[in-house]
Parts: sequence; structure tokens; C-alpha cells
Amino acid sequence: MKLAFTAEENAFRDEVRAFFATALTPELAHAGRHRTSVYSSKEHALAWQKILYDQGWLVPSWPEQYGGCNWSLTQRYIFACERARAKPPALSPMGLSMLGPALLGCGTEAQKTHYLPRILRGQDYWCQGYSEPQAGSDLATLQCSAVRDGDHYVLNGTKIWTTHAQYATHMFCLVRTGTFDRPQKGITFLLLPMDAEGITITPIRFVSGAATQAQVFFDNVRVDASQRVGEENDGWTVAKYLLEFERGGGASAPGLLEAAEDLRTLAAELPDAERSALETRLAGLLTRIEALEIAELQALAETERRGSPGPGASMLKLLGTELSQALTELQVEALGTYGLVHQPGALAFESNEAPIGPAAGLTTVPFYLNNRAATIYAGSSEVQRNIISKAVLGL
Amino acid sequence: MKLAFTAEENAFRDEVRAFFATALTPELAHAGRHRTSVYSSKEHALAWQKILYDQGWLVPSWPEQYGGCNWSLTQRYIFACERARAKPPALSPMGLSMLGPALLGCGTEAQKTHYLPRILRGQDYWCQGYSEPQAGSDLATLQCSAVRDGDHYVLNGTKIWTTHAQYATHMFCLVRTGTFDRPQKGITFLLLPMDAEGITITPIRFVSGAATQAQVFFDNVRVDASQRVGEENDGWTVAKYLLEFERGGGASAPGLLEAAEDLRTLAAELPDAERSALETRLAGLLTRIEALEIAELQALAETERRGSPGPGASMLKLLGTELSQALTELQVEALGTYGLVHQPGALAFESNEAPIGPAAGLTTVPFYLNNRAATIYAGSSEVQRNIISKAVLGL
Amino acid sequence: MALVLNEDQSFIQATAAEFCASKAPVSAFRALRDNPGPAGYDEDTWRAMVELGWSGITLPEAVGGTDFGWQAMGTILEQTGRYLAASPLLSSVVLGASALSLSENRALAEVVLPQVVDGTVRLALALEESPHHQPYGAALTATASGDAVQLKGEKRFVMDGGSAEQIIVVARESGAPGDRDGLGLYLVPREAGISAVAEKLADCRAYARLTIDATVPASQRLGGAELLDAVLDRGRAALAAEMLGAAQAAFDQTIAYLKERKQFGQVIGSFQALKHRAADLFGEIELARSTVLDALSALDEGRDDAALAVSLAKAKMGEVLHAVSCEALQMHGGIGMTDEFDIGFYMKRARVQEALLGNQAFHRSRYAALAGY
Amino acid sequence: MALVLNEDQSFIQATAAEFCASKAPVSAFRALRDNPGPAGYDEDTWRAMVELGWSGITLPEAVGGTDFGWQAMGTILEQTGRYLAASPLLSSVVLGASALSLSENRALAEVVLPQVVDGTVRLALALEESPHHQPYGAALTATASGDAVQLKGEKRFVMDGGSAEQIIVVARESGAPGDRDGLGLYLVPREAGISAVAEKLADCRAYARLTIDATVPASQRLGGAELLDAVLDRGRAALAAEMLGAAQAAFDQTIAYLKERKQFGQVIGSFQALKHRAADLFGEIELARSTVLDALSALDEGRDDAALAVSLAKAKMGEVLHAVSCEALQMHGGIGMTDEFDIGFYMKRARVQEALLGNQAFHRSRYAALAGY
Repeated sequence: MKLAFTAEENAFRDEVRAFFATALTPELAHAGRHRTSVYSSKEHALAWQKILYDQGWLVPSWPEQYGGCNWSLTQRYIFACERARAKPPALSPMGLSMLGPALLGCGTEAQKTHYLPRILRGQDYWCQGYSEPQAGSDLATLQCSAVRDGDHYVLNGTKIWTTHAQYATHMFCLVRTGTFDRPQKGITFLLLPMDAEGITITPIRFVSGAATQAQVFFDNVRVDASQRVGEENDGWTVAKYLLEFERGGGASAPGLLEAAEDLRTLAAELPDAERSALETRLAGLLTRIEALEIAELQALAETERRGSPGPGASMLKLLGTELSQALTELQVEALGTYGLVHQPGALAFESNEAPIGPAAGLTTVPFYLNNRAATIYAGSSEVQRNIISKAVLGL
Repeated sequence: MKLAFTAEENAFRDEVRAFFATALTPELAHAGRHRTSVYSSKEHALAWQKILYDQGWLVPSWPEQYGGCNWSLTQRYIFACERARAKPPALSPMGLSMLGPALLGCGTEAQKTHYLPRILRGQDYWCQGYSEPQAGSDLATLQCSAVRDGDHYVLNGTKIWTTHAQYATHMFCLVRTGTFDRPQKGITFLLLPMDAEGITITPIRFVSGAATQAQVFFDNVRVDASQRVGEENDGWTVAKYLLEFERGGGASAPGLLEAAEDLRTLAAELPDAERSALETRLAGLLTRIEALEIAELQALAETERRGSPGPGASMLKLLGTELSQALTELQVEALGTYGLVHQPGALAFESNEAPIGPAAGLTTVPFYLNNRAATIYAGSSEVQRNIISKAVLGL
Repeated sequence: MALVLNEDQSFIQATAAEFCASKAPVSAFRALRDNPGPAGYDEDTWRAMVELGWSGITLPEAVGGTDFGWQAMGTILEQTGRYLAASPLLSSVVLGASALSLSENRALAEVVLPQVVDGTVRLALALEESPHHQPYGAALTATASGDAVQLKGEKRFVMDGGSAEQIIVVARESGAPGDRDGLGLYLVPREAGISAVAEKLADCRAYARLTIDATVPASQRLGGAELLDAVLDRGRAALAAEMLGAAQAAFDQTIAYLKERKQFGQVIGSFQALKHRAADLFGEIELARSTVLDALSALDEGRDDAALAVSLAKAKMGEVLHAVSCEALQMHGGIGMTDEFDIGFYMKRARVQEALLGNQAFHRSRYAALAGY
Repeated sequence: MALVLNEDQSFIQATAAEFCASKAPVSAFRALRDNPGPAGYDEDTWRAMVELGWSGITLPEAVGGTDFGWQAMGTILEQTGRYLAASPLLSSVVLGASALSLSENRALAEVVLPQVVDGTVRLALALEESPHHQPYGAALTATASGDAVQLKGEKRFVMDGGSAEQIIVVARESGAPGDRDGLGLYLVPREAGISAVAEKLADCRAYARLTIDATVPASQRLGGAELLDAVLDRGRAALAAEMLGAAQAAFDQTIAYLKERKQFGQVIGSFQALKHRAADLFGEIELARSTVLDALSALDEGRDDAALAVSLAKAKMGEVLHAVSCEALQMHGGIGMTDEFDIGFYMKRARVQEALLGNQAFHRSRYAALAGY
């Protein structure tokens, strides 16, 4: 408990808690508790999104006119803690947490008016086209090209690691529209429908066995120029603004604290030597998570003050993802062989296949493996360290 | 116990143990147990050196004709273990472990005949002139110049971090005799007497308060050309050969194991919470030290096979020095406030000043502080990692 | 400790490397993963290993073995670990055959071991009943009645437990689960009353849950806890050797990738932060290698600190393999996350290897206890 | 938790930074180190701090203080920690005055606290009797006889114990050393029977061994273990703030050096391995800063998890300061090893700060216990 709550805030907490308790259907609760990555399925994500939307709690931090809640920082913190406790399905962040804030900051009135309500209502389901095979950590060297042809851009090239590309209705992407002295210049930020002619999607199978990512190929895909966000050749500005939200927009600590609490229960059942070793490491992690929680709260206050998270977001992304991985390490260890089980068939809601071990074990390995990507996507940990040493320390 | 001993080897161990028990005078035993750095004082080092020389055990690994013992690897290992157990004063390594092997490998017959016996008998006391203010980790950029003038070289410039320069009779040093495409070329390895005209010595006070290092200035110092080891401009070859010995020649594990054993005794007296935390860390270090011990034994066998330690020496230096620092960290912690005492006056043999805490506490901070240099000298840990990634991994 | 491999060991190592590279490369493991077949390994490949003498490498000449010892066995497992070569070496030759060769039941050993050597019988060790390694945790009951013993209970995650012809069952004769006293090891033919259900783990090796309700002659008893400890230590040291090969392979593949992948206009292996991390990993692998060699030597020499050396090796090797497999994936970046790349196999294999026969916490604790901490 | 400094706090921070930089820079500490004088700090500098109101910053207006609270005190100590400014702030204002202001003995507090605020009385807390922090370890006896209490025993490493006019002595009234029950805190004037011998530690602050044989009226009793815990937690949080300043200073000086020192033809700050280590340290310092601010807020807000927050802060800050001071020296290389460079001061100071009022192990353990582990 880092913030002292008023009576009103306590009442708010009770309200949020009651909402989660009643709003989650058994299937959504199952989906939330059996996630194997930071994403839920499109179906579960949208079902849960609709419930939040109807409640008016879908995008608390957005401006009120676009659906925000005008909550205080404390209220947002309470909501994050209760959400971590209730474990609903994950919302797809691409529209709600990434493109949405980017449009709010850099979009035209027309773009805001058209897209924001559709994002909220789940009418559009977005994916993010950033990385390319030769442009990963070195994102600015991306080659996927868009050539202006009258009122359109014509796209050719490919994007890779595009989460849920195969399920998305739209993509926001970075394309090259020019070559200048710095690779960051000449990049443009575009919005496009995934059913446009010339798009091919090839799912990528991951180490976990799942295929939530895909590679997307563009063959003379025509995009209306009105779908450009920001100026031509100046898409990097939009991308940087958006990346700060992707990296540091949220509060990861409440979820990590819940995971630590779950682990504590698991650890209690271990044989002595393993239990004491695990508890020592867990307590060590807990101190880091608590520190991160405070830092995230301060960052929220800072974001509110300046409008966007700033370069400190890199630090929070770095610490948050590494702590998340450290916790999954402990989870694998705490469950022993049950935490190593490979039984995808038993995962579905009301599956007929009896699990080899406890239900918690079924998601452990897939989540562990998928979560290794957390220190790679949205700028690898190495890139975050580069950013901190340059932007913050001036090295 | 990593090597199975024969009856003869057991007898040898008893002989060595008995020797240490009788040969160490009370003053030398005190000096050995109250070292505040890897060096003992010149006086104690030479006194102990004479005893070993008389016993014939001063340079076990040298060729027999120069004073070596022709011991098996097992015998050398036994000797190292017994020495770690007895804690005699440290021998000055500059002549015995660095210049000696370098002369054996690269010196002229005349140099060997003249210098090796004088090193063994302690008639000459050497220091090492390598680093310069602008050439530390980047040793090859050294600037101290030697210009050929008939049968002499004329030296100008400065050397820094020269251990015991103020006590040494001679220095071996690297000087620049030419400028070529690579900075490593054009360096020459010279021997010179410290009483030569034009030498000025300024001791450097360290964080520990002691001044065992000095800066040495050369003002037209004349050195006879016969004092060159190796070819002109090819001193880097000699230096590299020597550096391998400096980095990996010895076995550090037996001493580390003794230190760990001492720590275990100290830890037993700690309050509960601190004791269990410290014992956990100590047991963790112990596994690393045991692993290092095996690796060092294998490296000894490798050195015997190929004649010099090779690039693997960098790894052993890196691991050995970092373990040594980790142990001193624990020692400071185990002694609590007694391990933080600053009382140089109580350190001397038969001092009249009563120590604030136990005797072990008096050397703790000075040794701890001096030992921070272990990951800086003879190529910092960063340089060792550069060497490993380049020479071993080809990166 | 032998500080360098002798001629025999070097020859065996070279043979194993060549064999695995040509006959059991990672692509073969990938094919098995997608299509495991009844045993979870390729029977032809296994027969070829038997013909190379691998099934008898630690066994005395009297039963058809070559008696080259555990260091030789380690060099083979290092190679199978490197290539992820699937075989019953660990289950049958290391764990199973050791239980017989170290048993005081010479009569049984003399009958069965020649069959292990010639490949006609495969063994498996049925020990665990919980998801955590508990050597003395057996609850499965052994009830004597006359000259017969009835074994009744369940065993979990038995490696190759679905394909081995005979199972060595760790049973409780007296006392309670957790007691070191009161354990008995029995050699039980599958047809005597063992049914198996496959249990699939992340490494895609073959494990089974065994339901046992079998009655065997008392003469099938091999020994008690002392035998079990000795068998497990051989298994742990051998497993550590396999892990060493895996760590080395993951590291080598990563170094190769660092020299090839370009970002920011240069190969990523030229970035100093990655170089230094690679150098540190190299040092850690070397340290772990030293502990593995020492553990195998300690077994060959019958040193009285063998258990200590084995726990040191399993703990250290587990820690290093863990770090190497994580760094390997991180340094590969996105491409390392794909199933198409081999590097993920090593991570999944590593997590299971770490857990088998005692994880790092188990062996650190055992090491500390044995070292008197 | 207050998420940003308020106006008062920001002003106090700016004043403190300016004051320390001009009146008590590191060079002043160096001069004191070589020539400590009777108190171990400069009396004029201290008087100037008193004039700035620092001696009353956490005290109520009724006794002459400004009641700005612990976050304000923390901003001051962060600056004195940064510049190694020597003063009795920690001993007298944090530890000493807290014992009075939190005491139920209002009469005594009302007399003494105004004198602390105006600088005429300096206090010190005499707690430890062993080289390890043991809050309930007092063996020094308090024996009541009528209205008087006799205190008899020895205290070690009492900060500013040689110069303070009045000493708060933690004594044992009943029970055995280690018991939380049976402790009493007494305010004892030096002249009542306290003799001091200097004990010099690596940080060159002033500590003393006190030999106490004093009889004081029972009305000098301030409280028991509950008071002691509250006082110590204020001391720990304040010390953590001082450590934060030290860590930041050592880090900043190191970053500056990385931008200046050239090797291999470039500034060493351009080497990626050092950059990444610096970035990681930055993150760790920020995490530690968060915990320190939270601990100070918890004290200001009287939160019921204040003890937990304080132990978290002291443990985390200790760990981070340790890492920063070691890396700072390593990154400075040889020059960092010299007495001439300031960076070594921070390492020596750090080791002592870590140990004072409970080291990392102590507070990790206390945190775990309070968190229910």
C-alpha cells in the first residue's frame, strides 16, 4: 500500500472489485487465468473490451470527450491493482494503448473522429507494422517503401513479428518515403486496412508452439494519403511518441505483485531446500517490484504533468520486463516437473483432456517461452540501455 | 581434494607443512597474516624469500638448472595449498614470477646468467614500468620514449602505478623506440637500475592510505643497449609473454579456499539473519572457487604442455580477481563495524596500540581497498573481456 | 583428477562427435519432435550406437562392456547433448545399467547386463512420485510375502518409461516417504504388471506415468538407498555432461549468429556490450566444464568426495546452462523466438535438464550440507 | 505517497544544494579528514546550518521547529550526502531529537528540544554494544533505586558520541540482551558520568566508545522499545536519503569521467559495455530513490507500513550504493584508487553507511518478516 486511501477511494475500490467479480463470465475468467502470452485471443479480448466499454472504464486515461474517466492517479492505481487481482483477459493494446494515444497526440480531427470510436467499440482490430527482417533493434533502417502516386501511397516490402496480423482488420505501420542524411528521416506513419489488395500474411510459429505473430508482405498495396498520421517523412516523431506509451504507459507492478503472491503459495509446498532457496529469491524480487511500483506511480504523475511518458519509459520497460521474466523463471522452478508440462490440448475452456499436473502448470511453459520476447520487442533491453545512456546520461 | 595423492605425495605434503611450521619466524608469520595488499613489505618479502631460497623451494616451476624443483603438478599443487594454509609473507612477484620467466623465454644468455641468480638471491629487487598516465588499459599507446644514442638508449617520459618503485633496485619497462602502423609496434623492453641519473620517484597515496605505488619520471636517463630484452621495436612480444604469467601463472584457488574457510568461522558468530544471508553467499562463492581450482589445475597442465599459459590466462585472471574481491566483500560484512576500523597504528608487529576490535579487523579495510585494484592492474577486467572475445571467440 | 583426456577418451569423443553430426543431428531431433514414433527416439540410430559399443562403455568386460569409465561416457553424452541426439543412453545405460552393475545382486546383473550391452534389453529407472526430485520420497509399496514381493503404486515422469523392457522400481519397504531407510530397488519386467501413459514435457523427450501392480520374486531386489544414491550420482554426472554439450552448442550457435547478423551497419558481435557478455559466458562455461570433468573423474577414481563433486557439477552446470540458454535466445533476438530456429530447442531442453535428478537449489543445498555448511 | 516535491520541499532542496556546494564541499571534508578537530565537523558550518533552520526541520513549531517533515529532511540529507558535508544532523537532529519529539515524556522534550533547535545542545544515540546492528541487544544495565536510575555499561561506535552534550542511552531494565521487552531510553548529560574514547572508522566520521557509569533521575526516561523502533526507523530513512545523495554523486562523477577519459583513441564513455553498465546503474539508482522517497513519505503520513517501507529503502539503497561505489571505482581505473581523487571517499563512506543501523542482510530479513515471509 503506497498511497493512503480516502473513504471515497475505498468505496471506489469496492465498486471496482465488485464489477470484476460480476462482469467476468466463467469463460472470460478462464481465459484470463490461462493466458500463455501478454495477449489473449482476439475473441476473448474483444468480449472483455465490450464489457469494459459498456461500463465506461475502457480507457481511463484518455480525455473525457473520447471516453476517458477523469480518474485521479490514485483511482487509476486502484483500478490497476484490482485488475491484477481479478486477472481478466488482456485487452489488445495496439488500438487502445498505442494507436489511440498516438492519434490523440498527432492525428487529424478526421482521423480521431473516425478511428477512436471504432477502436473503443472493437469495430477495428489493429496490428502494428514496425519490424522488418533486417530492421529489428535498428528500426530506423526499415526499407518497406511507400511511393506517392497521386492521392495514394503504393507500398512494397515486408513487415515481421506482427502480432495478430492474421486477425487484424487494420495495421498502423512505418514505411520509407524518402532517403535523407539520418535513417530516422524519410519514414512515414500510415494506417491501412488488412483486406487491401496485395497483402499476404504468413503466420510465424514460435518456440512455444503458438503462432500469434506473422510476417506481412506488401505487393503494390495502395493506401489513401488521408491515412497518413503526421507529416510525410516525419513518421519517426509519431513512432517515438507512440513507443513511449508502448514502453512505459502502463503500470506493470500490480500484476507482478499478484504473480509474486501466487508464487508464494506455490513455494510453500516445495521440499525444504528448494523452498528456502526460492523464497529468498522471491523476497529479493519482491523488493525490486515494490521499488518499481513506486517508480511507476511517480512516472504516472510525470506523464500526467508533461503529457507523455518521456525517456524514463525506457528504464521502466527494461526493469518491468526483466522482473516479469524473473518471476516466470521462479514459477517454472516452483512447479517442478508440473511447470514443464507440454499439453496444449488441455488448455482450452472446458477441455476434455485431463491435465497432467495442476492447471497452473499448463500455461507455465508457453507463457515462460512467449515472455522471453518481452526483452526483445518494443526495443530490446540492449536498445533501451542505449537510449538511457544516450538520452539520459549523455554518453 | 581434487587430486588423489600417493603415499609419496602424502609424505611430501607432511614435509612441506612441517617446513612452513618451523621456517616462519613470529615476525614473518605476523607479517603474512596482516597483509594489507597482495604485496608484503620489501623487508618481509626478502626475508621470506631467503628462507625459501635456502630450502631450494623458491621457484618450483623454473627449469632445474636455474633453481627449479622439477616437481610434478601434484607436488606444486600441494605446495600451493600448504602455502595458502600457512600464510607466509607474499614474495615480490616482479622478479620471480614476471621478469624471471620472461628472461627464461626471451632473454640473452648473458642476461639470464647475470640477472636470474640475483633475482633468486634477492640482490636485485625489481619493479615494473608499464602504465603511463594516458596509457592504462590502452597500454600499447605508451609514449615514454627511448632514443638510440650509440650503445645507449636515452629515456624521457614517465611511468605510473609502479608498485614499490621507491624500494626497487631495478625496473623492467616498456618504452617507445619507433612509430609504426600499429601502436604495438615500436615498443622496446628495457632493463634499468633505479639509481640511474635522471630518475625521480613520487609515491602515490592510495585510498587505503598506503603508498605502495609511485610515479617515475625519466629525464634523459641512459640505458645500455645490452639491457634490451628481445628485439628493438618488438618489446610487445616480450610483454605479452610476461603478461600471461602475470595473469595466469599461479594458482589463486588455494588461497581463496583458505579465505573462505576463515570467513566461515567469522560467519558463525553473526546474528541469525545476517549469518544465514552470509552463509548462503559464501556457499555460492565456494562453488565458484572450487570450479576455479579445477580450471587452474587444468591450466597448469596446459602451461606445462605448451610452455606458457596462453589466452585462457585472461579468463583465470578475470575470475580469480573477481572472486577475491567477492570474498573481501563478505569479510567486511562478516566483521561488521570491526571490519570497518581505520587504525593503521595498531597494525605493526608487536604494536603498542591496542586494536579497537579483533586483529583480523585491522587489515580488513586496507586489504579490501587495495584489492579493488586487482580488477584494474595487469589489464582491467574490461580488457580481459576484450581479449577473450577477440582472441578466443573471434568477435 | 585426470587433467587431460587420455588416448581412448579422445578417440571416443571424436567418434561420438562424428556420429552425432552425421547420424543424429539436430534436424533428426526436429523430425522426431514432430513425429516421435513409439520410443521417442530412432531405433536404427540406437542400434548404431549399440554397435559402436556405447551401451557398454562403463560396464566391465565380463558382461561384454569396454570399461572405459565415466569420463569416456561423459565425452559421448557431451556430444549427444550438443546435437540433441535422442537415445536411451541416459535412462538405460547410465541409470539402469548402473543399478545392476553396482548391485550386490551379482546373479541378476550377470544375466541382464549382457542384454543391455547387446541392446536386447532397455532399462528405465522409476523413482519420482512428485514433481520435485525427492530421492527418498518413494511411497510406492513393496510388500513381501514368502519369496515374492508385491509392488503397488505410481511413478511419474519416468524417462523412457514407455519403451523400456524392464523397469527398476524404487519402492518403500518400511518407514515413511522421505526416509532414507526402508527403500528397495527392484528390477521389474514390464509385462509383470506395469502400464504406461505418456507424459509430455517441454523437451519432447519420452516420459511416462507408470501404474505398477506387479509381483516379482524377492531375487529381483537390487539394493537399497546406498545403491540408489550411487546410481543417482552417476545419472547426475552423466546428465551434467549432456548439459555441457547443450550449453556449448547454444553458445557456439550464438557466437556464430553474432558474427553474421547485422544491425546499425555492423555485425552485432562487434558491439562491446555483447562481446563482454559473451566473454563472461565463455568463462562460466569453462568453470562448469571443469566441475563436470571433476565429477566424472571422481566417479572413475572412486574418490570419497564424489557425491560432493557431483552436486557441485550438477548445480554449477545447471546455473550456467540456464544463463547460456537465456542469453542465447536474447542475443538471437526475434529470430530466436521462432520454432524454425534451433536455438529454442536448447532452452526447452535446458529447463528440463535442470530439473531432472535435482535442480540447482537441490544440489546447492546438498553440496552445502556435504561440505559441512 | 507524495509523488512530487511540494514548493517548500523544493525550496529547501535548492537551498541545501547551494549551501553544501559553497560552504561544505568535498574539499572541506578532505580538510576535516586530515585535521578533524574536536567534533569531527566544522562548528561554524554547523552553526550556519542551524541558522538555516535545519536543526528544527522535523520538529513542531511549539519547540521552535518548522515541522516540514521527513521528506524535507531527506532533501537536505541527500545534499549533505552528496557533498560528504560533516555535521551532527544525523546524530543529533534525526536520531536524538526524534527520541525526544516522539517520547511520551513531554516535560523533558519541551525543555531540551528548543535547545536542539537553537544549537545549544547536541544529542547522540548510544545503542550498539557489538559490531553488528542489534536494536534489542543492550546489556548496559539500568538499575532503579528510588527516584534515581543507575546506568552502567559500555556503548560502541556512537556517532558523535565524543562531542554531544547529552546522550540518549539505550539500557536494559529487565530481561536479557536480545529481548525487545525490558529496554529503556534515558537522556543522560555527558557530565553525569560518561567518558568517551574515539573509534575511527573508514569513513572518517566521529565515533566513540562510551563508558557509562551515571545516575540520573527517573524523569530522564524517554520510553522503551516502541520509541526505539520509531527513532531507528527515522534514522534509517534519513540515512538512506544521505546514501542516495552519495550514490548520485559517485555516479555523476563517474559519468563525467567517462566523458573525459580517453583510451584507444576515444572517450571511454563511448564503449558500449560501460554505457550499458551505466544505464543499469541509472535504473538501480532510480529504483532506490523511489524507495527512499516512499519511506520518508510513509513517516510523514504515519502510514502503518512505515517500518516495511523503511527496511525496503535501507536494504535497496544499501545494495545500490554498494554497486555504484564499486563500479565508480572500477570505471575510474587506476586514478580512482588514489587518495587524490574524491571517488574513493564515497566507497569508504558507503561501506560504513551500509553497516550503520542495519546492513542489507538485516533489512532484507526484517522486510521479509514484516511482509510475512
